[in-house]
Amino acid sequence: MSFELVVAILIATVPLLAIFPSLFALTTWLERKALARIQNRRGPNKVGVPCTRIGLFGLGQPAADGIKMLFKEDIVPKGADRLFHLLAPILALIPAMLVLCFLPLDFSFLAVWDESVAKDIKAVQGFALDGAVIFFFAITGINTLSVFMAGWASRNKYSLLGGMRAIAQMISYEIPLVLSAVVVVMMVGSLNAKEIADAQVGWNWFVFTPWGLAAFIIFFIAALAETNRSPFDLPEAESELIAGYFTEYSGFKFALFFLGEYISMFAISGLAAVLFLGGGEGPGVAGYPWLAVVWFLAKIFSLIFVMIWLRGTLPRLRVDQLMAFAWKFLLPLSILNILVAGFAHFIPQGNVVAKVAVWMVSLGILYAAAKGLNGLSRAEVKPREYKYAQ
Amino acid sequence: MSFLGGGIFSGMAVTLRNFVGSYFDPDRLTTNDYSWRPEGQLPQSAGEYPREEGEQLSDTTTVTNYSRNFPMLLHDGGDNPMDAIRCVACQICERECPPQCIYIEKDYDENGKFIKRPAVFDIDISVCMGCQICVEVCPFDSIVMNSQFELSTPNRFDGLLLHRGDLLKSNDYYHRIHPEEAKARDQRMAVEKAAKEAKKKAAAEAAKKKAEEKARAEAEAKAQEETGDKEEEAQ
Amino acid sequence: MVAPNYELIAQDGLETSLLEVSMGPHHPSTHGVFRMDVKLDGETVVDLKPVFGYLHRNHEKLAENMSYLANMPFTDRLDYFNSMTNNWAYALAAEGLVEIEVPERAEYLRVIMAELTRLVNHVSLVGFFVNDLGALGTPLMYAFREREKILDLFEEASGARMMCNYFRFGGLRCDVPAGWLDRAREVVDQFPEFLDEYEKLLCENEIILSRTQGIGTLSRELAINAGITGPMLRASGVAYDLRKVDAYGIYDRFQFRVPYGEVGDCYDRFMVRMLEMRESVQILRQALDGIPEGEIMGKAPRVFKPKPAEVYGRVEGPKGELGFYLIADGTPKPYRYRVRPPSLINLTVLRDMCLGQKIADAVVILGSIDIVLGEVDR
Amino acid sequence: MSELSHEPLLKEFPDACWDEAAGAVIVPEGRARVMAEWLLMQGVDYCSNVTGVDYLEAEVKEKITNDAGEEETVTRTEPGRIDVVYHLYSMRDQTGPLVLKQRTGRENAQAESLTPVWRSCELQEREVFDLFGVDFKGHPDQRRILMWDEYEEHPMRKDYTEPFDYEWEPTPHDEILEKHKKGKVIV
Repeated sequence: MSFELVVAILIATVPLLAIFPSLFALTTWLERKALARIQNRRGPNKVGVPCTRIGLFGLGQPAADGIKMLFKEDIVPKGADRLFHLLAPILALIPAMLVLCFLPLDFSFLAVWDESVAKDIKAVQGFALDGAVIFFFAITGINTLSVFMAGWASRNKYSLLGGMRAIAQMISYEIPLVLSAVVVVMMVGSLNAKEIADAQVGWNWFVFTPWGLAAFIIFFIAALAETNRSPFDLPEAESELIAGYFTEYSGFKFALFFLGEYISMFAISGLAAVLFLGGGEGPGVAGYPWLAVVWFLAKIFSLIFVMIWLRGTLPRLRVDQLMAFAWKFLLPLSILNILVAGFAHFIPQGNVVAKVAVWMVSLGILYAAAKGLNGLSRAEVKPREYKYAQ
Repeated sequence: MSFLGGGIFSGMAVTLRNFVGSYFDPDRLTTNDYSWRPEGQLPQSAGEYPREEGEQLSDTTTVTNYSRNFPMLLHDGGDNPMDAIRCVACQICERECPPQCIYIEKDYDENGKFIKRPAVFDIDISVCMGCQICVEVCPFDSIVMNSQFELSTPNRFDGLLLHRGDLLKSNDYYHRIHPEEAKARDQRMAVEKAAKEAKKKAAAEAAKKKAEEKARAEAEAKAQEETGDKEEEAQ
Repeated sequence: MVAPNYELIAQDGLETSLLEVSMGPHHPSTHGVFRMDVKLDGETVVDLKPVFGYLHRNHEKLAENMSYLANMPFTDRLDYFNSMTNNWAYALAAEGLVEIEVPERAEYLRVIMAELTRLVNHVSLVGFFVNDLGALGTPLMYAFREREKILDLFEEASGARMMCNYFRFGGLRCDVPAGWLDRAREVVDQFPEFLDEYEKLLCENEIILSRTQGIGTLSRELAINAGITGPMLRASGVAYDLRKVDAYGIYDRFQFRVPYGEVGDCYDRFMVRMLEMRESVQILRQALDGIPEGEIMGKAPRVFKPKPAEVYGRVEGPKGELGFYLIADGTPKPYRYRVRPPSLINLTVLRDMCLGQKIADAVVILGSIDIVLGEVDR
Repeated sequence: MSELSHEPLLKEFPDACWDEAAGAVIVPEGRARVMAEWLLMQGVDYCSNVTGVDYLEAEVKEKITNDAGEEETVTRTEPGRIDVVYHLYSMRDQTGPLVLKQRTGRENAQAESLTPVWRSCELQEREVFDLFGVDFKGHPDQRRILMWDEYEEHPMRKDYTEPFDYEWEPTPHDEILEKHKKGKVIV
């Protein structure tokens, strides 16, 4: 192994390992701040530079939280399975970190001194792998296991219920998630993340096509469920299961769970950005390659902000409703979307009229299907009129 | 289940409006930030928190003019507050206090004669619930509610037992923390005092009148007696 | 009474057993130290046993060893969200023992305070309820934002925000400060705007609709028989409101309507409270318009020492019928003092409503009953 | 709200008597359930309040006119008793209240449960059982409700004395209590 190759590997991996955990800290701050402002509170605003009264908008809060977590007592319940109790948070973190390498973050611009190193970087980066998308889904599947390990090993009924819910939920939502990604793979004809991103150069983002839009919405909803975000945060449902599968975790193990959860949020938002939002595509990228990283992170963060916003607005679904939503609504709709995408692909879209017609027809079919499925999958609920007695 | 409906989006519009609004409209904010405001913008100079160890309870820590916290004893000025203390140790408040947190002992001079003031007046604020019943039952307007809230102490037993010295506050202080209430109370006390004095005066006059009448009657009787005697003598 | 005959899934070679979960006394959504012993089959509630008494302090025994007046501050602590209506119920009962004429201004102020309390209670209940549904506290924070304004009013009038101790036998402890009525009007006038926002956020949200409709249905007959009162009874379709029926105080002078539901599920209970807030605003407007000047304290005896008698006074508290049963024996202390706690009696039907529902629904149903453990356990 | 008259009840059940001072109908022993069912049929559908009242054995002085036509004061011992009081309303007719009282002795206190008639008695009768020690016949689920199951006494009885406080710790408050115990009057 030549020295250049080692440098290339380091440049390809170290920024990933540095950026995302620090972005995790920033995101916890962002989430707390945004939720606080949604709820008309101030959020963290005291913790800044230590020993002074400089608040820095509370940016020191994640560091303070981290230090607190490190020093907290690590409690393992009596009768818990100590080994699996320890392994679960680690197992939650590893796949989340692994899938980060499939995000098309091209760091070759860092190697300004040597063209060959830049070429090597491009060669070793994970997204250059031909089966990147499949690999992504394969590895995120491991997350389920860690959740169940945590739920089982804690020897707590709430944890067990949380673990049970998590398995059912994650397995169910994996299917619409994959099926909505299949549409893009079908269109591009490749599983390579880089090629998918390149296919959308020049504002040809897939979200601007009718099937792409539908697939993006399905993908986003399923991604919320995959990462246990509100309104699908049933495994950790605070109001009935206290904290779900990590009820019995404290200290740094708890922090690892958190870290894993946030990093898989980044990963799945990153995949959404690659599949539907053009990856690192954006104005000025052609001139300055580093802008691609900035644009990509900006897209991830806007998706994460929408997640936070949803979390601040919506209550939680119930278990049966959640499963019905996945199997009776999202799954048929995503299968139908594949068909629609296939037809739309073969209709020539030379002029504006044809484009509009394709839009109208595809969205019409999808909407009608959604409406019908909606009627099938649940009892009719609607606001009621109330009477008054004098 | 589906998202096919405007309900979720209208809800998201509401939260977005609140998100943006909280930066521009301070009325929206639920919480008030007291401790980081520059000096002078506080409601009324709230004590620095946390206090230095051993520091006395800060004196004027008032949230609003109306809030009440624990009772205090009033005195009417003077260098030696014990001379002008209003409390006469009648122990009505001690009896009426619902959680029974007041502890009074009467004061006696060296001859064992009761002087109208408390020797011991303790309030256990770990028990006191700030209900203001003692203020209502006091016939001498000597106990009123304080609004000092910085009472944290490292000693939970003796530190929370307020003694006479801690409780004694001047009437000026009362005017400073509860201006409206103090003014009304002073007016009422003045009216009552005037009425009392008028009554006293009337009583004194009545007594005087009675005495005069008595004297006159006696004089008349005496005169009659004398005349009788004279008549007897004459006979 | 008897649990529905719930067949366990016991097929050949597949045996399942019930999971017993003791929810509480320390649990995020039991609204205090309340425990539910729940038996679950998967996620479905098969049996539920409420366990009370963690906050029991024998309030009634305390009151029997205390003078009538000294007991007033303890009524604040029953249902610590609604100290004003608790005070009123106690004052109403005690005024039944000794004939005291309550002055006009005091009656108006009592109505104003009670209706403001109702706003405080309902608005925060809805927040807690949506929290139980799984929202992250956003509706609750909006509710607390408005509640704060009303608590500021209470503080100005009585000196305390929650433990007001404001009512007295025959009137009120003190008059409201100058300008209070204007400030109150400002708060009341702003309130409908907030309600609009709140309804937009909650009432048409599909998730809330499907989580609450058809959940925890309480029939009209059972509601009456089980002595359910307050918004919960009205949600089941009985328009029984003591403000109309008893017309205590001066409630017969105000124009207001009583909303009632038809199904009696969680959604009805939630909506009836939302609609009641609008009616409370109506009453408040009329009361603030009509309030006269004058005394606030009637001719009450300085030492409250009623003749031997028995009296039962009740008001329409925000949670239901709050009653005080007093037996006087001619001493300054009540011989018997009894609180009829609406929160406790509304819990009678908790089990009936929860059986066969999911565990997540059990939490929602408990939230829709609106209990405060200070009153349940007393 | 208009009054709910007790006259029809007394007419139907002649052995029930009317206590004018308390404004309550005293239920004859063993007839409570029947009366309650009859009342439910008459539309008294809502039992608002159930509670117990404990009366200790008391010496009552009363003036009577003896056979000779002279007034004299007789001291009579009234036996202790526990009343179980029911406040009934009618939601159908919007009338009320009607007060029923079941009387029982302090030893082996027993009463008939009205829970099968009005569900609202369920928790309240449990409370009376817990705090007064009245045994309700026919109650479907009679357990302690507020005190813990192992508790043996009935705290709302008038002769209840507090047990030794095993959680005692020295606070300034105890001195105050001590002083009160030494003969200071607690009103």
